[in-house]
Amino acid sequence: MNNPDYMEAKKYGEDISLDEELYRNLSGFHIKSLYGPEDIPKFDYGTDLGLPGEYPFTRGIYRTMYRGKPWTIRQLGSLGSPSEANRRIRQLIQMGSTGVSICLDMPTIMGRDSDDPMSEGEVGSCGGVAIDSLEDMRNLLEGLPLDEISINFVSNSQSPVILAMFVAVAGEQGIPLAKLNGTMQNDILKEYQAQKSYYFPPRPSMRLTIDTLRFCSENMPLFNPISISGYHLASAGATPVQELAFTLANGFTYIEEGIKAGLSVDSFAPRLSFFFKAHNDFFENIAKFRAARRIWSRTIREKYKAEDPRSWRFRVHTQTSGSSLAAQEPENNIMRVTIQALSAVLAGTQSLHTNAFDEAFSIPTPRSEKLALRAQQIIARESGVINTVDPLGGSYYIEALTNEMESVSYEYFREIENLGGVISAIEKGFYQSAIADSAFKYQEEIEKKKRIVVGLNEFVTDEEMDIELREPDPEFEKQKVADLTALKKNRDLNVVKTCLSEVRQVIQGSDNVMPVLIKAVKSRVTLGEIINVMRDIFGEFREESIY
Amino acid sequence: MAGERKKRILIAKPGLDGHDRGAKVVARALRNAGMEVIYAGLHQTPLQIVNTAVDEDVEAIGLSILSGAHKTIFPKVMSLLKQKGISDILVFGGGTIPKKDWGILKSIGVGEIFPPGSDTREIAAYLYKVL
Amino acid sequence: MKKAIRVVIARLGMDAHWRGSVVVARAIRDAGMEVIYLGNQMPEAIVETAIQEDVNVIGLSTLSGNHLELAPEVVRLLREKGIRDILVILGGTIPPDDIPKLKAAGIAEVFGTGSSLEKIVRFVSGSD
Amino acid sequence: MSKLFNEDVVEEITRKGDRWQQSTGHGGKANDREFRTLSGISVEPVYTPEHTADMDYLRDLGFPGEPPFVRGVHPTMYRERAWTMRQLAGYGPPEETNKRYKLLLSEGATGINGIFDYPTLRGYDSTDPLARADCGRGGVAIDTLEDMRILFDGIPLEKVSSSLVTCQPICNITVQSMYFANARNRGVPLDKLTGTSQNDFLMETCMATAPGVLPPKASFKLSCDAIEYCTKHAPRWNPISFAGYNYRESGCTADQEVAFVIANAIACSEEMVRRGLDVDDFAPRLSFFMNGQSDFFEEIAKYRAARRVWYRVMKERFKAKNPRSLAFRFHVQTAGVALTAQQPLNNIARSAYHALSAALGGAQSVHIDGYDEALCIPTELSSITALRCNQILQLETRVTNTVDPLGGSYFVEALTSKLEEKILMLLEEMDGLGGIVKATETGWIHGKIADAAYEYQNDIETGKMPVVGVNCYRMDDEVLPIELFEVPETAKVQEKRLKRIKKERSDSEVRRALDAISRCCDEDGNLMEVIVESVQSLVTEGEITEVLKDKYGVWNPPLF
Repeated sequence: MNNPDYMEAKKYGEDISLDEELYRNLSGFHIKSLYGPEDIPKFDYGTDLGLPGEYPFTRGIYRTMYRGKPWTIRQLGSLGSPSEANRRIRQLIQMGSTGVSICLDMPTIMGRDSDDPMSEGEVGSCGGVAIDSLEDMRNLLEGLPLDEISINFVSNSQSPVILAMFVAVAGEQGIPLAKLNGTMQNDILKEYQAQKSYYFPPRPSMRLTIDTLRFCSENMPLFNPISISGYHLASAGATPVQELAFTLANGFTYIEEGIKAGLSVDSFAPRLSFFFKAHNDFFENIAKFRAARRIWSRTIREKYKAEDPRSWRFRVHTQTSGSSLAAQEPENNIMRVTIQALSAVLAGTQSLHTNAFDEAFSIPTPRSEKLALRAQQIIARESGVINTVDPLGGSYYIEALTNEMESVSYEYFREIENLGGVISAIEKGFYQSAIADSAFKYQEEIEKKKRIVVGLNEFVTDEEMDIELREPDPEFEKQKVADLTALKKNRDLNVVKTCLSEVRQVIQGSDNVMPVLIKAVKSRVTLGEIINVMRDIFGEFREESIY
Repeated sequence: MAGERKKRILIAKPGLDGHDRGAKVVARALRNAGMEVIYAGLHQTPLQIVNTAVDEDVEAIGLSILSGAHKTIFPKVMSLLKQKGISDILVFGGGTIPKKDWGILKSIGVGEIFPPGSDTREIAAYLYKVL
Repeated sequence: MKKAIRVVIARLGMDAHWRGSVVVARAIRDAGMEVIYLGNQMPEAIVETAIQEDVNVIGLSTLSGNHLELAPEVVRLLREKGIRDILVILGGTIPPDDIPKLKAAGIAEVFGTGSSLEKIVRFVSGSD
Repeated sequence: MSKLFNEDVVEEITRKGDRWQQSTGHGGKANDREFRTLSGISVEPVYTPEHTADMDYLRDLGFPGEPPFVRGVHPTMYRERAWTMRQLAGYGPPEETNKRYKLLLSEGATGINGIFDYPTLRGYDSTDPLARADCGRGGVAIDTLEDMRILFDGIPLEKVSSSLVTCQPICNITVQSMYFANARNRGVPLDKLTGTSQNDFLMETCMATAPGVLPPKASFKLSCDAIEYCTKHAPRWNPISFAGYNYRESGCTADQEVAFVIANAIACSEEMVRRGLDVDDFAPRLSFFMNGQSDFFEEIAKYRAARRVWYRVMKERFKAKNPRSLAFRFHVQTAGVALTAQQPLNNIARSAYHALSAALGGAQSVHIDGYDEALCIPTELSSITALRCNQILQLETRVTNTVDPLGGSYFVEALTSKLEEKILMLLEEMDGLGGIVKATETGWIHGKIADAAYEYQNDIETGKMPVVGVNCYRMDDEVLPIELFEVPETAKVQEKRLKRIKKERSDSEVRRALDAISRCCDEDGNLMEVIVESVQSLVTEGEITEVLKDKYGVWNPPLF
């Protein structure tokens, strides 16, 4: 079939390159004006797409997808103090949220107690919950049906301790470990690559991750011990195809490390889940998910020899792009979020978080959070897009884009392999420079108007909208520090000492760290105390600055 | 301008969070605009930042803060500079800093604040103008 | 045998949207009541028809925004003629703030966008 | 032959699909509801090449800008020119609306979409006793040529494309004539004017129906007069926009929407041919106004199917040769009826994806509803937000990068063919009834639409059709924080102006103008030819209407 080349695009003004850039997607792929059968020349339905719920899962990981069960609506439910967060979570559940994500405050993320000098001014920051001790976890989860509602802890470097606390509270509530639902983000690799909330060097961190993986695969079959996150890579500047390739490469690394540690691939692969960002580029975003499913299933099956079909499934949580929201004319963000959410749904996500429209400049209000939730409900209930699986399957554009996403990913895999794998690539600064390059290029494109953000660099209005922050409340910080001081006074110091020396011992050895951590948190040892012991032994990681 | 020493700027990311995208983009943009940029990286304490500024003999310090701790960190940096008797280093900021706080920061001597969405060319132009 | 409830349905003034009024008229008819469908009319004509046809209920519909002017007028004209046993109800695009004003003017009930037929029928048939 | 898959492949996929289907079941484990589109088409759990096996690429899809135009009416579509962003604007007296036009144009709107108040649409003057409560509501009030002058004051008529939402021929014949007369007075030749007038006889007889409207035949004649006039004098003006939007708002289904606009266009084309015009002279200027309803994929398939059907109709029935005659061009407005008064900001999310479906369906222009539409006339904030939605779609989502991005999707292609089949069936049925004018006279169309509207409402009430905030996820303690729009004083302004005009104009000129119209009716001439001249005498719209109703009589639509 002859394909007319319609690339005779109109030239605007003096900046001719502008026009070509317009026809690239966020990953920089050149987009043709028309896609037809000739753009998927070697297309083989059975091999490339197959049927939903079947290998290679391109069309979706479940047979009937949303016809059988809608995606999980998972909104963020954290706020300052653990008991406030608890109230917020209950509200979200009442409004129809079926899962909740919990963020931590900066000190907790950095493994510091609220009374640590480094924590000053940041307790309860960024809308996160401050978790020092088991007491806090107990308040956070009080009365929540942990075996029904799916809780996602946005927790990384400190995950072994948070997991230990979660396990301990579930035990207090009488819920068997085997019934515990939920997810621990626990993705340390992307911390070094993008999010930068690491403390130990990559290799010891990986060992802790594998400990949690092993513990969960042995005791908590319904729990997702790692949510391999591309979202943060994308937020730091990675393009969609980098997000795809780097995230999958991280996933393969966890698989390899797990296998190296003696776990059978089918014992933990089914519980690995992923976390993607829904970008502004509608179709590129959809292609990213489809490519991810195909690459994951093929690699896990063929390279890592997994036999359980559940290991082949790429399960993913999605969040709309916070960084695409504008502080100018914030109502416009409802629209952005809706389109991004729709693309995630057409892409077959398993759960979805929609951002609040006022998030770019203020603390989301209950009303704006409700609206964000409603956008999902409208897509689910009104738009009819859930009626059939992978509605875009077969579209020449989508299939060609999916193929290109896949092949560019393989180029990245090769590049990472040549650097000696993901951890070596981190140590060599590969991700830092790749992501910094993309971030800088994006900024340049915005400034040269090669990329448009309505209200920011086009159709700019004078509307003044001040940023409002979830500012840490100094009173809350004082209270939290006082509570912690009281807790530290009222516990058996000898028991604490014993626990900490047990932690030290197990860290120096090679046994799984989880049992001693569970014991320690039950004895009111704090998160900061445990992490400090680990810091002592593992040392701290400092990255070389590349920009 | 030939022969004139390049402007030396320290870019730092104080506080605990790791959102260094903005700081890095600005660092690169300033470098491309012909300045000497020292990027101090993540998780710097005010004392570390001020020491680096002195050691590296910079003319300006740019602090990127997204955690909401700006009202703690800027005053600390300013008072440390004062303690060391340094008055000729310009301090400017970026990140999520509400406009309502700008007045407070400027009153303690902070030069300019660049909110999200700022054009990096504006930042460079500002520095060339002020320094 | 009890006489069927008679209802006149009219669109107030010049409002062009008939979907709501026709759907409601059908639902009322399907519920066993008698419906006289008037189309667009001004208050005088609506009241006149209502009296001639000996109806129990006047159902008004408008989406154009003329409700504050015309709906109370229907009630006023009825009262002027000494009629108090004809119920006047109103449906359409009605800003919430206007509802108390309309009720104060004698409109028995206001059914805004999104009201269910079942609710309207129940109200009209008097079983509410 | 350009079959997409060879038979062996399809056979194998079908076999696998059957096995998959058996092991999967119906696909509604969690609930046993049926999976149907908004218009009631049954949807399969998965679509594969099996469902498009009969498709022939060149015959059924082709290339954009080429027959059968399914992939789009232009070769490069939005890469070359993005769809026009039209935002409806109109309220109060003309001086107020003039301000809103200027605001929207300065904010980046690329065309004007003027709406008129209820009295104007009905052909009444603002001072008519029937008009007193509706003057300035729902649109701008226009009584005489002077109002038209004020409405477009300071707006470059030769540059801005104007869409006059005149709805019904009774209004259009006068208002469009005023627009043209005003252009001439400003020295803009008619052949420089670009724009559209709505002018759809079904609007008068089936949609915006009131007792005592013009009978279908007369209304249809007025509509055809404007088409003929524009073909001869204003070749860049689209003299009719078949108002599928309003059919759909009134309740009909997606396939009915398309079938009714096309049947209407067939009737107009037959009449034009009868009047001696060449199909390729008028058909390129027939345009369509469609509704962006809430079933995302059905809407996309609807637009694609409409292009395929229109191509075949123009090719086969009218032997059109000009590609522009064969290409179905359309404007979309997002569905007002799908918006809710409850939790109004939710409507931004709704309109957002309604508009996206229009873009993916290849619309030529798109209007996005204000989120407060179910509560009041859009405020400034809601109109700007709606415009921004359009801009974000064009500039940020990058769905404009390639033409017909969904082309080839098994689901979209299968749904397109299914809709085509249903549309053709309806067209055949209407042919059997003697065409759309007859089908209107007998009330057949009214019945179809009312049935569908009733079913739609019942589906909402039984919960079969979920509407967030209405029959699910309701909030009991909802406060409506949005600021509502207040219509500015209109009746007094218009009354004052009209009084002055009536005092100042020449009674004998008015008499002569009205006589000319009356004579033209008697002689069955083209009324627009006469009215474009008549309005110069400052004769009012109401006065013209009176003559027309006197000559053609009135009709009560069989609505209920």
